[in-house]
Amino acid sequence: MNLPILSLITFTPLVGALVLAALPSRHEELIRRTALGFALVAWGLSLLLLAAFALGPAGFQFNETVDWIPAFGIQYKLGVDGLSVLMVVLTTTLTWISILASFGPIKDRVKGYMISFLVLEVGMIGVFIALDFFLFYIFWEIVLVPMYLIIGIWGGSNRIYATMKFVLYTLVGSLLMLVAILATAFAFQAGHGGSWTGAFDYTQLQAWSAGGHFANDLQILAFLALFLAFAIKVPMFPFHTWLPDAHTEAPTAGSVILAGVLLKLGAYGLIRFAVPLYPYAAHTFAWPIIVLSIVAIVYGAIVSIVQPDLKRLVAYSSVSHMGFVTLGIFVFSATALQGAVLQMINHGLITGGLFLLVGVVYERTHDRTIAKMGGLAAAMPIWSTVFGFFILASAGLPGLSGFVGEFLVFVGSFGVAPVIALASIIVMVLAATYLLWMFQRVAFGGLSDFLRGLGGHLTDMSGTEMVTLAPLAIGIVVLGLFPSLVLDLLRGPAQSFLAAAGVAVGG
Amino acid sequence: MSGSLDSYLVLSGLLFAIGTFGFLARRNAISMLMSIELMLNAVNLTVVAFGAFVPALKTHAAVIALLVIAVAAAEATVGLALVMAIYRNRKTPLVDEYDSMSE
Amino acid sequence: MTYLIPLIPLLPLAGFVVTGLLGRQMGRESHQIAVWAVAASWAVAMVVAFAALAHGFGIGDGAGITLWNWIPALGFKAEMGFYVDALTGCLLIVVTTIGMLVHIYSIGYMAHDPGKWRFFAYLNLFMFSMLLLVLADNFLLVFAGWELVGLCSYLLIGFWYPRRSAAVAAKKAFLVNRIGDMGFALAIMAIWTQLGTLNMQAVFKLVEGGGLSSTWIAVVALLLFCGAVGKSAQFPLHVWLPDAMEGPTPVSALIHAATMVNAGVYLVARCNPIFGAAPGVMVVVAAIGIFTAVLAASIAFTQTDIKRVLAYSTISQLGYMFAALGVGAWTAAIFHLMSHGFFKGLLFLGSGSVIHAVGDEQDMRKMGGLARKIPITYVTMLIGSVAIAGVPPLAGFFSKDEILGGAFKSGFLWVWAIGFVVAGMTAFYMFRLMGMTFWGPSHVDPEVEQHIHESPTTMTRPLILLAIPAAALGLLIGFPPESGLLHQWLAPVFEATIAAGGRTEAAYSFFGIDGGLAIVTTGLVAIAIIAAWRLFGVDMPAIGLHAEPRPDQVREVSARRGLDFLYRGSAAKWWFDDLNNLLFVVWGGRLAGAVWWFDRVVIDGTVNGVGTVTTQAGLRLRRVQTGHVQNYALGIAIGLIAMALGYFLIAVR
Amino acid sequence: MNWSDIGTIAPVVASVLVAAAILIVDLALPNRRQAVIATALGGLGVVAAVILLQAGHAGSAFGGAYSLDNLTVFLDAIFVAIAVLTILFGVDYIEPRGLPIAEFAAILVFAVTGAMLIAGSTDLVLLFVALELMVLPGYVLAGFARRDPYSTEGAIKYFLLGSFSSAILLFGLAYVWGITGTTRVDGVAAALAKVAAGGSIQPGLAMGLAFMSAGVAFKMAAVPFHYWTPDAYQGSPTPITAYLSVGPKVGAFAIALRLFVGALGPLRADWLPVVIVLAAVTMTLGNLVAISQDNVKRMLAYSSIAHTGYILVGLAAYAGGQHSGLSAILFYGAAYTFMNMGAFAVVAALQRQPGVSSQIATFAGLGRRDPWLGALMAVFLLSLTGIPPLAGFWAKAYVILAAVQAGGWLTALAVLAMVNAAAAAFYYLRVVVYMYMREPAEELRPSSPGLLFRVGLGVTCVLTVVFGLFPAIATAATNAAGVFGG
Repeated sequence: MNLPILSLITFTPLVGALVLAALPSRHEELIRRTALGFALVAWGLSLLLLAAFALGPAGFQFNETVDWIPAFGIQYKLGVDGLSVLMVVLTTTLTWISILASFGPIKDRVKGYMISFLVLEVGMIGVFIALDFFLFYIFWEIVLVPMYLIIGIWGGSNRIYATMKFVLYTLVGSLLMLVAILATAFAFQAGHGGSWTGAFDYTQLQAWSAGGHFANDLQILAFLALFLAFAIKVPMFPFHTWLPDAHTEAPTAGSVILAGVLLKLGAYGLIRFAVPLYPYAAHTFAWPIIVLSIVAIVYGAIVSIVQPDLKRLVAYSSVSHMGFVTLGIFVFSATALQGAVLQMINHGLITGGLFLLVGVVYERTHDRTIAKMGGLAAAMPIWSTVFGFFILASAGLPGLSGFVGEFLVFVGSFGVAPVIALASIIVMVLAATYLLWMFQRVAFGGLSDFLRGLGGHLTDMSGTEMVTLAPLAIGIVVLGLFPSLVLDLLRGPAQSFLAAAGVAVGG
Repeated sequence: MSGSLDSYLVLSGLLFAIGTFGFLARRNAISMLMSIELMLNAVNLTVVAFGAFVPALKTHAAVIALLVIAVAAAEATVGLALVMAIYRNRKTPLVDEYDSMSE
Repeated sequence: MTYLIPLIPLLPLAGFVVTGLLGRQMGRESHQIAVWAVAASWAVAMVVAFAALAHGFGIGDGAGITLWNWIPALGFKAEMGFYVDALTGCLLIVVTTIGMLVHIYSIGYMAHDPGKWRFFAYLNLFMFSMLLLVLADNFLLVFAGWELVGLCSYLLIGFWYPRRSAAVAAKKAFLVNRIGDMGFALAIMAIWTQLGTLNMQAVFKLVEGGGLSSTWIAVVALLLFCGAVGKSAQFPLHVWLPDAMEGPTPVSALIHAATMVNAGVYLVARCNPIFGAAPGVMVVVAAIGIFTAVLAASIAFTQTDIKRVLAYSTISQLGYMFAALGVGAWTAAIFHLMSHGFFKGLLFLGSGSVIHAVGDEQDMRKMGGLARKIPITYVTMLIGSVAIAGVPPLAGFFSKDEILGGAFKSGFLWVWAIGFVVAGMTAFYMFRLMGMTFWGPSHVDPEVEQHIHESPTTMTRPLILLAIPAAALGLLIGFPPESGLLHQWLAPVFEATIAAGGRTEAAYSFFGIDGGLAIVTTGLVAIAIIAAWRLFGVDMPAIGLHAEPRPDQVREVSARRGLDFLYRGSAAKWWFDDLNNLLFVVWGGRLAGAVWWFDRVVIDGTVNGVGTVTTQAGLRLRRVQTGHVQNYALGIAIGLIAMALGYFLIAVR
Repeated sequence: MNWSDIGTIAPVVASVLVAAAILIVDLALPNRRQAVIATALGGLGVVAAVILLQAGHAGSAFGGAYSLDNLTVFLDAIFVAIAVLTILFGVDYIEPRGLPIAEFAAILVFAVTGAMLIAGSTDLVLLFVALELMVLPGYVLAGFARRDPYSTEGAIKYFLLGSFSSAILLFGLAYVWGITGTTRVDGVAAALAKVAAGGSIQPGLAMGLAFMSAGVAFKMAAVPFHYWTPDAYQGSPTPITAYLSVGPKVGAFAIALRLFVGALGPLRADWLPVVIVLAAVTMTLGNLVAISQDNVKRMLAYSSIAHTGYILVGLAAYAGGQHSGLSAILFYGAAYTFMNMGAFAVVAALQRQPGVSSQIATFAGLGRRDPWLGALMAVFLLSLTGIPPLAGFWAKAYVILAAVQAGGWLTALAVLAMVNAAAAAFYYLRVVVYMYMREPAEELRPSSPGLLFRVGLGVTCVLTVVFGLFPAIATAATNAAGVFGG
């Protein structure tokens, strides 16, 4: 199969963005549909990729390599393993859902919005499939700008503060990561008699690292820089405070993508680069990171309890849920890693859905204050049912996907050290507390005065809104019952992750 | 000491320092311009002194000094023109009153 | 035969899906599919249970079926599989029978509720979850069912969600259950990491084969028991069950009396090889159980809400069962589980009928003299009360007797002693309930009084059908004591554990210790019943019993020195709710608030502080740019000097 | 002097002729601005052609005082590009304000001639003269709007401080000449190699080095010699600011390359600490102060100081032993030229109507009012921030790579540079915030710049993007140009 399907997936949205740029901005409906069309094409291509992906062999598939800057051995190199494929599909799915979900809410500067979204998609997909360290970094940074605009232009009242915080925070991390990337490549080059060939090539770097060729102090420094960048993106406690602000101010679809994909970039970076390239450092810092993860899990949940704003609550819950991901990565257990990746996908589906649902209410009430809500179960029964479903999924109800991911992380960590599971399992109660209490205040009881004042505006979910949520809900159920769909894809990546991480243990 | 290269260098150094001091202390743009001229002349003295005491530099020194004089003249021309221009706008040659842009 | 097993849970699941999607459109007939689905499930379950109890028909001592590999992770495996043996069979009977009857009962009970379709959908979901729990062949799947029944409980307690108390109670139930579930979850992790399998039969074999160190056995047993404590509302996690009475009464009957709350008992009984190998934990189980029994019974003394009395009674009876498990009387526990399921289901449904009759009034102080107005309800509830009180030869007598006898004979004299007292207390509060509700003068609102009528047949028939096992189950499967049908059925399940325990019990001797204990207990029960009659009245003309209630004497007794404290404590439910409120709502809320403050002020404050410091530094530094050329020149001169100094330093290096 | 010498210095000669031609055309055809502009652009086209013809050739003139090598060609090309762009951007601004376009163009070309002369200078005296030829027209340009008090004020400050620093530089040059006994760059290097081998630097040489360093630092606007920059940039007519921000800066780095790398190369271990400190202080102060600016021109002035700091990292990397630092400097210079001129050009476009200020509020709502202009500005600002895949990103990446390769303190410097870059994002993006996320206080008409202006903007934008997507295009040239001297 010589079709450069990865490039196709990556740049289909870019073509879409260019087409949109050429359309006159007054044809808003046309712009919306065109954007959705391109996003759907990218989605379809990614499903094709998923279908064509061969489960058996380890390593990367659909590789594409073109020399880009030969002087430094920088390549345009793409390739996917099971992990990447899953992330790409998650990205393309959430993108079209987000675009569709923006049809109603976004009425101003539609063209710019849709272009931003498509460019964002390019960056996100690129991060997941880049096999050149430098290319990865470039896609990583590309993601930043459209999200900056999406929050800053189409966001809420405090959007500028939020978007600046988001960008600056992320930039601090990513620029230091650049230094680390260059230092790593240079170490490789120095070890290869000054030849830059392969100095940014992931597979070669990884092989070099596996040979134990990266000096320990380089590993420590580079790992710290990468970790900072990724930890900010995940976000890990205590680098998380940009997230509630960004989520609160972002438009609904922005929040969906932010939670659904952007946070995954950090986790992906940890799995793909930080640990396999610097196993010694990863092991050195494993315990502090595990502790931070546990803190994030519990802390995020506790803070969620008292949030007055729906979106802020979901944002803090993300901190808690993503704690499982980092935990699952750094206990170095195949079970936990698979759980962590599953949790990444679950979090994308569940939190994405929750943000969409909050958006549905916000569309009608222009408010997200929990205290002003109440009695929506009677006023918007379908919405409440769906909301309840996602809340239960978020609370980790067995049979839904969230449970499997969290449980695998728990089991994996328990196998490493029971104390980890012991310290973090309290989240089972805390998560149920903040979620159910929120649900009670929003959906149960009599219709609040504020909502009553809105009168007929409080209509139940529209067909479009249901269409945006349906794939997520289906995904949650299917992955809850048949997690093997994901787990089988992750066998190879998990094994190579452990093999890469294991080197330092032995040597 | 006298008659040595070092004494000339010290002299030119002093001259340069005086020029610098003048540049720092004077408020009048013209005076500052003159201070710069003094500094350039100090350089010229240095150059000539080197030329006088180091045989290998003899021919070079004269050329350099000439060039410096030429540059100084050009500088003075441009400088005076600018002083004229701003004097028209501000009606004062005192540079500490040219502070509409700061921070 | 095993192919039938998946049908049992799947039929209600299908019912749930169909009713959930289409119920709204089905209007008045929205119960049809749900009820038929459960009825079909019941029919299949009966076949399977029969096969299991007969130890034949392709099931033998236990057989399973695996549907698919649920979680095939690297280093972890859990399958979607079912397993049926005699123990499962017993529970299948209880769950599907009562479940079906409650479904039928609800047709009438919920007839006029606009959310009827929702109700039936939830009920079906519950049936699925409960059956999943019972049938699951591995711990993770049990846990899944475990959580799902909790969810259904949540949904059904909060069924009338516009009522705030219902919403709060629902949430409370879910959260308190989750506390226990943490233990369960940890137990599963421990089992997996120690044994590498979650299949229960495999685990038991490994444990019996010594595959698990005694420390880990104790840890696992204790953690499993945590889960059981939550689900079965044992001290200290008992607080959710009384509040759960906010749900519609059929829910209370089905979930919070007959089935779900028994899950903890089932779990411990199922894990008898593990618990049996952890004698220390067994003592804990017995202690928690019997303490809960007396605690809940003492609270039931003073409650005025008819459903709450029954709720505390349920807690108390569950305590009995745990005491039975703790002393190693496994079969007795299951026996009591079954008999209790039937008579408590009956009592709840009966109370529902009462509440229905008096216009949704639950306060017993506003009832009285209903015996003649709702005779069927009255008679069936009387049977239930007699049964639970432990009057021979009804079901409760046999099962309770086996528990007390087991405790006594296995040397747990203290368990027996407390259990003995609780038997008396149970009889007393049940007849207090009967007296306040059915006998004596009417305190019903006169306006409501005119409309009191017996419930429709869909409601009364289940009452009658439940009254039969409540009365006869003991004789049917529990007689002769300790060697009845039930013992024969369950023998393969528990025999290995009992044998491993090394305790050989003397055979049942009617004319020996066992008979003596039974007579003593029955005597106490009789005294308690008579005391209740004298205080709260009785009116059974058929057997010539009549006594007027004497509220003044009740008041006098409760105000007596020494008793007043007990009375207040009982009425205040021993202040558990207040303590929990203080600990978790008030202090927990404050803690969460403090953490959030920390997040905003310290963590985010640091982040913003970096920004502020940077900006402030810029604002200070920009003042250097004064606009005056002299200052600039001075700056350059200073820079020059600094640079010269730097070079000199380098030069002399 | 002979004909081959003339051939070697042909670009300089050509551009002097262009300047003269502009003046002659203006005299001959008064009030025919098209003719002037055509002459200027055509002439510069010829110059560019001459430069390109020289590409790949090497040689020297005037007995070694002037060298033609890859570096010369590369820098000459940049300088011509700067001149062309300045004229393209200048017309729309100069014309409405009634300023003489021919003089503007002629002075500019003279200045650029000086810069080009610097590029090829391998003699200390020639270097100084060339520098003066570059900066003197610069002073005039800064005060070009002679009725504008800001312009003249900025010019006089620039002039006074510039002359002061020239004198300092010259003093340093004199000492170095006196001690090494030669003005030829290679000769100085040879003499200093002995000093370096000997191990100690005599005080006179140290003083010479200090004065030279200070002089060059002033020209490149390194802290603490940067004071002239904000005032001169803010006061000057905006297209001229655009020129000032890149022309003299690249020129100053050309001096640094010829002087510090060519002549003082043997002593690089000695001046390395100075450059490190200078770079660190420069980028930090530039960024910190830029954060609090409300005037975009002034903000860009401070940002240019910060960029000086980043470029100095490349120089430090060279001194730290990494030759790639030099090509990094050159790439940075090229990238910076286009993105920074582009940014100033957008400011100039907004100020096409006299009276429009360069306050940041002017940018409010630009994204809606003038989508293309806004988008272009966003591209330039993002490039200045260092967001891939734009030219500014690679500029930083190369510099950082060189520093990381050098290791030691330079790694710390690289980290500091990146922290600075993150902080810099704040003020660059602040402009984006105004353009896209705030509504304007008063409704301004869209500025519709002329054709030349648009061409200029297009070129800068395309180059910013193309250098970003395919940096290899430029790296070939910078790598070649980075190999010279010692």
